[in-house]
Amino acid sequence: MALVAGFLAQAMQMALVLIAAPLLTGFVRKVKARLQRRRGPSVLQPYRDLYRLMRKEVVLAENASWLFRVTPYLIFAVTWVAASLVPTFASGLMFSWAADLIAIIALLGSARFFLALAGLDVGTSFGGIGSSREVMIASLAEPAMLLIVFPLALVAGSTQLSNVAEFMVSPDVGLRVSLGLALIALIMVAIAENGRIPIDNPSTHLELTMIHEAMVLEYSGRHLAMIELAASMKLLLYLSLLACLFLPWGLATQGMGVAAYAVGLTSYLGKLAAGGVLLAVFELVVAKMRVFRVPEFLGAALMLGLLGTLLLFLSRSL
Amino acid sequence: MQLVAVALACVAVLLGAAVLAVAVSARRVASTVVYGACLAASSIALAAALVHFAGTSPVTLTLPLGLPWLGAHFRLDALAALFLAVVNLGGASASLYALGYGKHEPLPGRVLPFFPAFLAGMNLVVLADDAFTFLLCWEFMSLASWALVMAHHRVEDNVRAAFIYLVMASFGTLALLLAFGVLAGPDGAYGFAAIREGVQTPLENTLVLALVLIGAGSKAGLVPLHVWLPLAHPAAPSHVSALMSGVMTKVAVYAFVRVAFDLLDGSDWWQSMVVLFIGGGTAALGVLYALMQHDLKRLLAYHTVENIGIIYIGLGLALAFQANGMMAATALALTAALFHVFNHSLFKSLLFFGAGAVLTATGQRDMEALGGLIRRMPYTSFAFLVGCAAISALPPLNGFASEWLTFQAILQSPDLPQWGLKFMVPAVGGLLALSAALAAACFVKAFGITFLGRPRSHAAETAREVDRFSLTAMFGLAGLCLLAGILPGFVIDALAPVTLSLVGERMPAQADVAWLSIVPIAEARSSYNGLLVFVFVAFSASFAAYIIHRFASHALRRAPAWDCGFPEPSVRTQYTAGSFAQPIRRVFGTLIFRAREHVDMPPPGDSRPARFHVDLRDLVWEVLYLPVAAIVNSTATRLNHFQFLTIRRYLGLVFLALVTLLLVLAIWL
Amino acid sequence: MSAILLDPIALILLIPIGAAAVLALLPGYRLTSRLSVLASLMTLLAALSLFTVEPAAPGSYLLVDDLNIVFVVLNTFVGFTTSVFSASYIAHELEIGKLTPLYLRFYHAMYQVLIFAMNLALVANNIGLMWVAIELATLTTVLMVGIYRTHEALEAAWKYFILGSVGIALALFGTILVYLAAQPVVGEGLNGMVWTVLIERVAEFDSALLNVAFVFLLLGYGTKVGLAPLHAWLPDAHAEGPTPISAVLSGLLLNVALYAVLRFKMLLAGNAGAIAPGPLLVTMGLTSLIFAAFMLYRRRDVKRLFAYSSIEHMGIIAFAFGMGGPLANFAGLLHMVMHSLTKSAIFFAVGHIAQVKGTQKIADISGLTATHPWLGWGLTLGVLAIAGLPPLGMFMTEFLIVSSTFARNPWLALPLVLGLIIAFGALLLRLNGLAFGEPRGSTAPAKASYVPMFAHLALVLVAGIFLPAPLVAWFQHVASLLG
Amino acid sequence: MDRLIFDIAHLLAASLVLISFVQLYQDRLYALLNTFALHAFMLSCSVAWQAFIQDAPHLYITAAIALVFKAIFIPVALHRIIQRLGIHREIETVVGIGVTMLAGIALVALSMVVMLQVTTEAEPLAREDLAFALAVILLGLLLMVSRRNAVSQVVGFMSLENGLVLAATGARGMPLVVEFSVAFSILIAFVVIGIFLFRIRERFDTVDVHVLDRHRGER
Repeated sequence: MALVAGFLAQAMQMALVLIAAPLLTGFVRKVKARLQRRRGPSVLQPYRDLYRLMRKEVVLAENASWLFRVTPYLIFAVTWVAASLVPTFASGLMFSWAADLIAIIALLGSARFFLALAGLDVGTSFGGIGSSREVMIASLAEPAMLLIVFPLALVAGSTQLSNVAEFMVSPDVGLRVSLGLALIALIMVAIAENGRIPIDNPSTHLELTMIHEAMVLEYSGRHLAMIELAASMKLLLYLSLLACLFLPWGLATQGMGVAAYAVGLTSYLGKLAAGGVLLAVFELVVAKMRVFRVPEFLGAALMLGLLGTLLLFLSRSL
Repeated sequence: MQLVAVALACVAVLLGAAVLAVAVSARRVASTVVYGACLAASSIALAAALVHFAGTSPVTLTLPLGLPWLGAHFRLDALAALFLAVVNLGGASASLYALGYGKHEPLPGRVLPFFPAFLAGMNLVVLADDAFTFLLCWEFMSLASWALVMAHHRVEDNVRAAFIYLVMASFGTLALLLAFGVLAGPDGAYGFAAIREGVQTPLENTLVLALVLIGAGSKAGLVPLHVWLPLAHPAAPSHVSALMSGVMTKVAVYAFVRVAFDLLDGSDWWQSMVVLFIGGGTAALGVLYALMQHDLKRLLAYHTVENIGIIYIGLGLALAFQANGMMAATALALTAALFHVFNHSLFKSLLFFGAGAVLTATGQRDMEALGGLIRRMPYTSFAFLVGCAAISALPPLNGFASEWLTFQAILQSPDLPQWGLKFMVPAVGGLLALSAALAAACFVKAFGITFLGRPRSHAAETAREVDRFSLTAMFGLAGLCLLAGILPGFVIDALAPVTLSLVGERMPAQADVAWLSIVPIAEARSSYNGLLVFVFVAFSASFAAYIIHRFASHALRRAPAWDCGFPEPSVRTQYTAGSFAQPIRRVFGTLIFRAREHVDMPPPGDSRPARFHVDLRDLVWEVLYLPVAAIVNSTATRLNHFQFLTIRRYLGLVFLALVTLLLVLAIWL
Repeated sequence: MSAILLDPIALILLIPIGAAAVLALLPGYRLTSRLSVLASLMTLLAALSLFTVEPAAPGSYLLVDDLNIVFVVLNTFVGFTTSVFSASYIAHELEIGKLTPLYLRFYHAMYQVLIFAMNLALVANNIGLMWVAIELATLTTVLMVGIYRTHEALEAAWKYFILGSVGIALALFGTILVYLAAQPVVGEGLNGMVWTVLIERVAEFDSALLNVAFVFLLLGYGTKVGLAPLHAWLPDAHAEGPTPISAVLSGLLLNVALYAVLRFKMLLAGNAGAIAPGPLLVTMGLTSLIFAAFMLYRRRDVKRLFAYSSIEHMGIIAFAFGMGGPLANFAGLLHMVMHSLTKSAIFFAVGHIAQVKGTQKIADISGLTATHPWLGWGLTLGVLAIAGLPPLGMFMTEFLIVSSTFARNPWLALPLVLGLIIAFGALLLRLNGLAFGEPRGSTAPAKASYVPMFAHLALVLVAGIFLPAPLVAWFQHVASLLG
Repeated sequence: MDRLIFDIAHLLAASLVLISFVQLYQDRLYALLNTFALHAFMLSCSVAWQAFIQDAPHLYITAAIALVFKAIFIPVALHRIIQRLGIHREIETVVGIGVTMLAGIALVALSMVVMLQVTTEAEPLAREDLAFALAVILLGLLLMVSRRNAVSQVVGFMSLENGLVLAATGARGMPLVVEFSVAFSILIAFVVIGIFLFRIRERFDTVDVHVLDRHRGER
């Protein structure tokens, strides 16, 4: 019985991230539009886009290989799995131990790996631009991310997200400088990873500035739909990661029952909304930076992560 | 059943094959016969090694060879068995691959005799149980591989590579020789058994460890002793490159492990800091060098450097924990290192096989002349892709499993008492993460430029898929990469006897963890389940594909790629290896390679093409090796005058010697 | 009379000298060379029979003990193989008219005289006789080095002659001093020079005299050994003489001189008050090793190259004996044997190569393994052997020397290792040029006799992996004699 | 009586050293040859004296060889060669005569010091003789290395060898002395023949002036 419940909870989470992701994207767009004194498209617009894309035929470049066609599904699947391994409304779900934070980062890494390959597949220069810039950013973002993991894991004594989250609500966290640093670093990485302003502009189509868009330039129809969906799930993933690591309040744990789940769900949605608003505001107030400023941006994140770890030792030793 | 005897019999077969090869190398069938023999022998030896894992009591054997009063001692214990398995797995797959690949060899007479000898040498090193036998086989291994590097000796670069290789190799051998000299003591107790009993003073301990780090490191390719590696490995025929990169470097790691964990009794914590530092630096520098390469095989060779760095990080951690008596963590770190040894031997062989296939199909190693091969050689490209994913540490493949374990070991560092280690280990972890990420970038480049995009040369356009043997070898290894990735628990348990015999501690048994997931320390700390991740991904991917194709459109139209308004863009407009690496070069290169970009833009009206070129400098080479060469050179020139003196002057020398000696007698006696 | 003829010691002396007399008279090179080979073979057999017959009590002139029997057998063996080699080599020289039949006759006779002289020096139980024999050997080799009568050859011979004579003179003074040291103890007359007598009474000798004596003997015979800075004659003599003679010089004559040095080292070791000869030998050994190692880099003449490598190896051997102790002495002896075999094998190869290519310039020879596989691979194997790579014999010796030295005195091991690696680099560099790369020069097939070369290399190879127990016991005993 | 014997031997030996100095001082070839003849003559006297006091008749042979061969034959032969080959009459010295003399004195001192360590059990005669012989040998070598002319170097070699004979004869009951001296006479004969054969004019190093223009071995 517990097993079935566990399965259900897990399945629910998978469904949740799948459904909530486009909504979040739509929400952020809406908020931005509002702040720009535009009406903007409806919050549900992303769903409509996805629907339409899926119905369309795929226009495939003549020399596209099988890899090009497989990649979208792969990316979607990997991102989906990764996203559903991050506690959203409840921690300690059935399979949450199947992959810890490091594994989740690596999963996102493999999604990026294949997307970058797809960018190179057709052999146009845009794909090349996109891929090469993407891997450059990733090669800094991933280590930064791992260095953020260190202080968290060391504080909580675990890399298991559920355990970390449970530890974070527990009283013996205290207020720690290193956690603050880690938070800032994580936000910076999240922005970079999701290609938001100031790193990249999700809504640009100016060749020289685009990164993510350049890679997927050749995609159309259902393939594009998969990728868009994956992208928005990634955004969701990072927001829920921030949520469960740094404000894990209201988070239910496995088997607490429907009521707790409901509380968790609402609180989760609340966090998402807050995160979305903040993101929108942030995107409005900063300007996009040159591609070769990005390394400095991420380098800063990396340093923050390392600093967090070192400070941690100091505070521990005190 | 004496397993060690079986292994030695296999070695004898290999040597016999080598001798046979000398005789028959001219015939057509030669390569089939020789490689067949190698395949058989390695498989049997592999079987022997695996059987030994079942019953792990060491078996020894002494032959009346080598040092007369000592005899040649051979011993098969857990550690030896592990590396014997690695060696022969690589050997068997290389032989299988060569059954097809070897047919294309223009000069079989220069490859066939040395290939089995090379295999034999590596087997013997692993089995040797006394210093003399060990070093003899060690140097024999270098010699055989030198001959193989020399196989295409009419190419200038190969000769140069072979020269640098053998000099570095014997430099390393001399270092090991000195190390064993210290261990054996003045009256020459060269048997490992005797050495194990012996006790070293701290000074001796440090000396030995340093010398072994140099000796084994120069073969494994630790920075700054790596310079020969990217020259020599690509120069050899590809199946040999696979052996050198995938297996021989592991034999070097074996030497380090054998001495540092088995022969030496314990070490000091600051020593481990040195190892960690070198390991981290090697990992990061190796991958950065790799990113700058256009030559596919050289790129792979530099990645060997990187992975050796990762392995040494694991070993350094193990030393650090051992020095502080944190045995569980020691076992974890050591297991991580050994696991990575195994993994790297798998995917590095696989990748070199792929490179070899490309080489035979197109005759090209230069990535700038390749491209679009995924359409011409689908199977090769698939296997190569698996290899790329594995070496880039992407889950659920095996590369990730071992690097994940290494990270877990790093996360044990806060319990270390010493501040130096406390601060160093996370930094090394950062380097590890950096090199992992850069490796992914590098293999996007390697695969993308070589196999994707449009063909950049006629050779690439007309490439043909390679023969069945090569494909079998590649797919076999690819399968193993996946298996070891989704079922790491079994590998870890298989490594337990090794860590038990070396540090007397093992990782918790993984077999009885639920759902076949792996747990380094405790469930609560961290766990990972490759199988589940794999299943989830596969399931959800196929689920999505099914839903869409079932309920949404599956229409598809082929159309020209978006040309941005310039029809029929030439293939030159694609991104090249150089341009792909440009952003990363901008970020790291200016500091590490003193990278300088020169643009030669002709003035308006001038019809000559604009030129852009980058010059990179290898600082290690310039700072360390060129000066030495210069010193030797100038000394030689200066001393050379002694060849042209007059007889009177020579007599003067004699006279001087005489007077000096008499003075010595007169004054000091 | 018959007793003498059956006595192997007498035989190894009588056969060569007799053969020399005959060869000096006979015309026709086929016959003479065959005869020379035959004589050398008989000498070898006689030498081998030394093992079988129980040696008579040492007379005041001749002696066979465990130490010199090793040398004698090695000497006669290499002498034999070299005579086989020179048969084909000299035939070629005759064809291209580098030598006239007259000189050929002279050559074979002189060759036998040389063998005789060296054997005599080895079995002499009398330090005076030993000196005479070595001088004789020197003179014969001088004549042979000059045999081509080119300016370079004469010049080399002249240089060799002058330096050799001075060395000989110094050695003689040393000998006289030894006698003077012995005379008060063992009384006047012949006894004062009889080796066996000296060695048993040495403890009572005047040590100060012995010291001075050893200095002179070391420098005198050291000149013959070719230890730096007394080496000057060696490279030119090797380079300009006929290759068989280079082979014999490197393979044997150096050993004979070294043997003399060893004898006197033993003598000094027997006297408590005398200086320890070890440090002297070690110093000169290291000097020669490192000096020769650097000199290897600038060589352009292939025979000079290997001549310098002989200096290098003599340095190593001297170093080993200087270190002393069972391990090092054993290694030193073995290294000497290995070096003789390998170096003569290399010179066999080089001789044919030079004949095929018509030059000794390294720059004009390349890619031998492609054009002349046998010669090329033979040379490669030989060079790898002297470079100390396994599974060839010298790896074992260098292993023992280096490891035992480092365990006993690290600071001595460092220069040793330095010299080894530097020499290794140079040899390998040249080898790459000679044996590999695009072939250069004539590709005409070589009319060569590969048997001697590969016989030697085979021995070296086997010795590197497996040494028969009796031989080892023998060497260990000798090593213990050397103290 | 013993005293007298000793003194005469001592005198003769010392005179050899003295003449070696005189040789160092010479700067003309003919003069050098004459002094060498004197040197050899003194040697033969000393050897003869030794033969007498040790009553070892075979030493008279050595003395005879020294007298006939070295004191007469060789100098004459060298005279001829000098005329025949038209060798310069002056001796080119590497360093000045004075310096050479100083070095010579130093060498003599050195040989004394070395030999004085010899314990006194060795009979004093032998000991003194040895010191002188060593001095003569070193001076001979000095002559060889400090002169540029072939002939003077040969002379140096021969006086070195005289020192050897002195030592050998000084050693009481030394066997093979005659053989040694014969052997050395052969050596010297070779040298002289070589000089004549190879047309060695000024320099010792090259067997023919023309060779100097040709490439030498390695250059």
